[in-house]
Amino acid sequence: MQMKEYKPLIVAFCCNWCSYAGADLAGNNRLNYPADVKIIRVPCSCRVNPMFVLRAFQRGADGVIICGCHPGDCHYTSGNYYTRRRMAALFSMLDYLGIEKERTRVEWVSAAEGAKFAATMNDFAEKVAALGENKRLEDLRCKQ
Amino acid sequence: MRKCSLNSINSVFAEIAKAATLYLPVDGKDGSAVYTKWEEGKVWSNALNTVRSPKDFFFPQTENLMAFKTAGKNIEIIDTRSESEDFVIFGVRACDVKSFEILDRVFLSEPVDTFYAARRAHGVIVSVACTKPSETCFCGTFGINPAEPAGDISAWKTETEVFFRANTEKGVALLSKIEGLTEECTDEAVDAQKEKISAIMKKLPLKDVTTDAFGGGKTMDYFNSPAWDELSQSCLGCGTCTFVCPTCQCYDIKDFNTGKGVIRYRCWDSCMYSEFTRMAHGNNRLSQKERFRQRFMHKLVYYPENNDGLFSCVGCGRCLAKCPISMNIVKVMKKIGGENK
Amino acid sequence: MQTITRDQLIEKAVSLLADGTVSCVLGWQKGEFDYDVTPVLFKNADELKANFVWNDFCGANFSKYLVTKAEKATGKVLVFLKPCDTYSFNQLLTEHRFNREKVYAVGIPCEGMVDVAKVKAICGDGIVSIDCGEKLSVTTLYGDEPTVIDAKDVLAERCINCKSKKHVAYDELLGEEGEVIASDRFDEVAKLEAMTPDERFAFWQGELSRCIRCNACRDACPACTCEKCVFDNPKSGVENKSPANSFEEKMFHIIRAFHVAGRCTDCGECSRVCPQNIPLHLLNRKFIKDINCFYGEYQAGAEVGSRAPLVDYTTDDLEPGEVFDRRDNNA
Amino acid sequence: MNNVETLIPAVGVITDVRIDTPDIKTFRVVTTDGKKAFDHRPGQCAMLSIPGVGEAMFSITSSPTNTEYMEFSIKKCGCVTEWLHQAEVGQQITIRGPYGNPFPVDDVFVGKNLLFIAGGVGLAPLRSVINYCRHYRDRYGDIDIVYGSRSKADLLDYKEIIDEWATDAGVNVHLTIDNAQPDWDGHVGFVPNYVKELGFDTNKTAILCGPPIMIKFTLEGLISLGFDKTQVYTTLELRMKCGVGKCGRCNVGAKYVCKDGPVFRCDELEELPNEY
Repeated sequence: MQMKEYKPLIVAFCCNWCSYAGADLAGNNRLNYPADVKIIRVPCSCRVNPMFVLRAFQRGADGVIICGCHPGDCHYTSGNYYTRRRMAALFSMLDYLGIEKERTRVEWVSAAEGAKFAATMNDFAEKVAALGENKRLEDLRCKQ
Repeated sequence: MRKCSLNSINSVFAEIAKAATLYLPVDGKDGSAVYTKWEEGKVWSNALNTVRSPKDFFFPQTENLMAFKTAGKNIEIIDTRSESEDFVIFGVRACDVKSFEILDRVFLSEPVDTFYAARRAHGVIVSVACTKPSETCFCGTFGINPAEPAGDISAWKTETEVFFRANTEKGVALLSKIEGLTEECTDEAVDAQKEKISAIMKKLPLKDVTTDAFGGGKTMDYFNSPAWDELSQSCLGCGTCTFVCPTCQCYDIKDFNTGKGVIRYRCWDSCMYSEFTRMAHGNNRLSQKERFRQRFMHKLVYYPENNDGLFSCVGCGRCLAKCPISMNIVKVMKKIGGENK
Repeated sequence: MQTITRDQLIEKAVSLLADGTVSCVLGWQKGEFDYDVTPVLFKNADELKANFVWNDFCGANFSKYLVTKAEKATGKVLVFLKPCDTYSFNQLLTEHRFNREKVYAVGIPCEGMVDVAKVKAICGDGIVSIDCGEKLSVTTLYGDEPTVIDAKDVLAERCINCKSKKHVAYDELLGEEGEVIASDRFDEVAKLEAMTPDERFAFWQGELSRCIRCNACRDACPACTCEKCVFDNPKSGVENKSPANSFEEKMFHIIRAFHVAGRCTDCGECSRVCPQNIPLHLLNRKFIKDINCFYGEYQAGAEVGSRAPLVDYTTDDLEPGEVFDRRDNNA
Repeated sequence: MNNVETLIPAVGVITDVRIDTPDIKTFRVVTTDGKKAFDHRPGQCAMLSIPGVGEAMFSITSSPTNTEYMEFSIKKCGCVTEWLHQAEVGQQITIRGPYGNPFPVDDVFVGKNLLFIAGGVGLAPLRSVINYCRHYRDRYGDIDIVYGSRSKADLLDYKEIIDEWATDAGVNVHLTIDNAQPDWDGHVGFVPNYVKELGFDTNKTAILCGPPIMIKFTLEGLISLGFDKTQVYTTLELRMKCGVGKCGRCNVGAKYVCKDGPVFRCDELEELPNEY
């Protein structure tokens, strides 16, 4: 049997106002980014609870990226500032538990940055692919 | 009675492990003993007992019952059980051996719990007598003799030797497997040890704890006692006592959606938890006092009422050592029982 | 060896009860042995004289009890607070979890509490009595002579790394006012950070796999005062009673620590109550260390009303991607 | 026990969904090959579940004399019931049982005058008994049925009550609703008061089911009419997981409601701590 090429599953939480529109723009401009990036639209990047990140890993994600408006541009004034602190603390904790730090990322993508969105996803997917499957935060029950 | 030298016990373990998986208490990283699968290099712990009770072997904290595949409106039930394999639990103390009898009466009474029964049928218990009971031990209260543990094989450990006596057919079969590594001997050394232990038993601080005031039919005598308020006032409502207890057997059945199907599993539950009895229309035990009372009334009154006076506590002392606020069954028995002599 | 005596505390409590300042006293009740103490509400002087205890084993932090006990009490509740307890006290006040008017706080000095497991490691099992004098004199069933040990040798981990002898909240202080101490409490965290990810993973896998999900860490934590915990709520989607696998273990402990991040005063109750001796404080301290490092020194509970770092921000905070560099440079 | 494995259910199919009241639906359930899942006695219960949602205990509403299918009248109030209320005909669910002790219809009740008193969805477990007694009509004396609900629309099985029960010889139906409404010319008021107003003779065996508060006051009413507690039966409901007296949740005193109940005689309940 031929081994299937390993393609990491990426979950991208995108804020409704900037990054989701950015992803849209990337699509409209026919920019390529991996099909294994699954976008979940959230009202604001700050909606992303640490539990969401862990649950994404549980359900089989190999990498989780959170995209929001650039600091200062939040539709709700300050949501992404909270995201920034929260995710800094969470990512540092995941790293502390020995989970590869390359599997998590926060990126600010505006509605006009379709190219940045595509480039970010390509880069992130590549880094995650280099790590291989997520073994350290997996739930075997979900992998059968 | 057969014996082997303590130095050669590892070859006995190796022999047993050839035919069945062998578990025994091994010191963990934090210094407390844990039942661990034996393999070359694992050393039998000198600790009196493990933090977790051996009930896990028959009634694991989590166990899958079945799986479901759903497609549209259809459901398919998949039996996920695999054939259990034979295993030996070595070094079970007298109190914990007794706890199996208490669990048996729940799980093996009609209708039989087949998950438990299968494990029970495949497990062989090698008990070992205690030589240095802890201050928290009160197995004597429940008529358990730590020097004369039950189980398929009883063992006694001295400074230099280990003695074995088979009690059941399973025990005889296991003992015959290690026949070449052991030799026939008299009861002398074991009798001497028993005597020593019975002298220690008389010195234990909790030797006077008594069950006299408890037993079946006493529900209404104690249920409304004002002492429950006082005893339960600082209970945190955690599940430590229930989870370290060798006789607590309440469980929950839950579904886990894996995204590809549903696994139905059973896991330990605690009557100390606030949502244990919560249902759609309300909760019949609203305060921690009621939950706290349930746990002790069950052990001291309800269970004996349904099981010929057998108490659902073996005096292992785990809850005494582990309760975050040091509230435990001994204090309850002294307070509630003492007021109602 | 505590500098303040049981008699002094009883005297204080009795006089406050007598003049009507307080209606009841939250204190430690003696147990079956010399080391097992239970927090209870004493109603009168007789109960206090009979059962109140103050020794090297009174570790339990009373602050959380105020959430439930202060509300129900008819008058004021007298609570004895060790320095570390006062931080939890303030933090709960900041979060409006109990009514300050209903509490009379008496600060008491603490020389550190003893971990009975460490005593047993030295003296052996079967402790019949422990005399908490100048030194600890431990009698066991198996030794002929009592073993004498220095309390300093058997202090609980959290007391070895005591962060403050200063009371940050009280109505009245018994004994001398202490100082905030420069402790080495982050050393262990730093040691872990210096390991490779593989080593760290192996370490935590080993620790967390022992978890039995008894929830004692959560239920004893003075920062965990939610009416309904997310892990108890079937509708949260993450309710789970058992550590079904290694993911569930990690999930519970990461989220538990995260929910108190920035609010945890590092009182150490989680590690004290863990029946499996999991060093849970190392998770909480990691968050504290990170917060100190990323957003400036912050001690939860040092003052009432301060804004916890994770519900605050500045416009030039560091980016999540930069945290690893920052840590590595500071290490 | 029909299942050898107590915790492993069989697959059942919902073949009919009847909307009874705004929040109660009655589901007809058979096995995948169209048969009744198992035999039961009046008052017994079954565990129904939807994988991924949960499992819950329901009383079997249809009479044991119905050998083709089982019916469950279910009120929408929790996770499982909410899901069931969205289910359509053809939906498969899982079913196991029967659990608990039935009403003593074949011994104690024989030859007695029966008085059924129900409130709201409390009629669900009694419907099984009522229809059983109607089926073997000559075994029992007079049958009185007192049933009340919030409004006319909330009366469960209204059509069956009016068309079938009320027309039987020797069966008297007394209906009541909590508040007056335009198209209702029957009695208005709460069940406990209605029972007292009707003033039943004590030569009856009473069977009670309804919300706890209704049971409490109706029982008081019956006693004031001269009934003895040994003449009154009721059925309890607590949270259950296993159904076979092992999981520990429905434990009240030394009894397990799933195994020793759910049917209790009121004097037996007196001996239990008040925790149900």
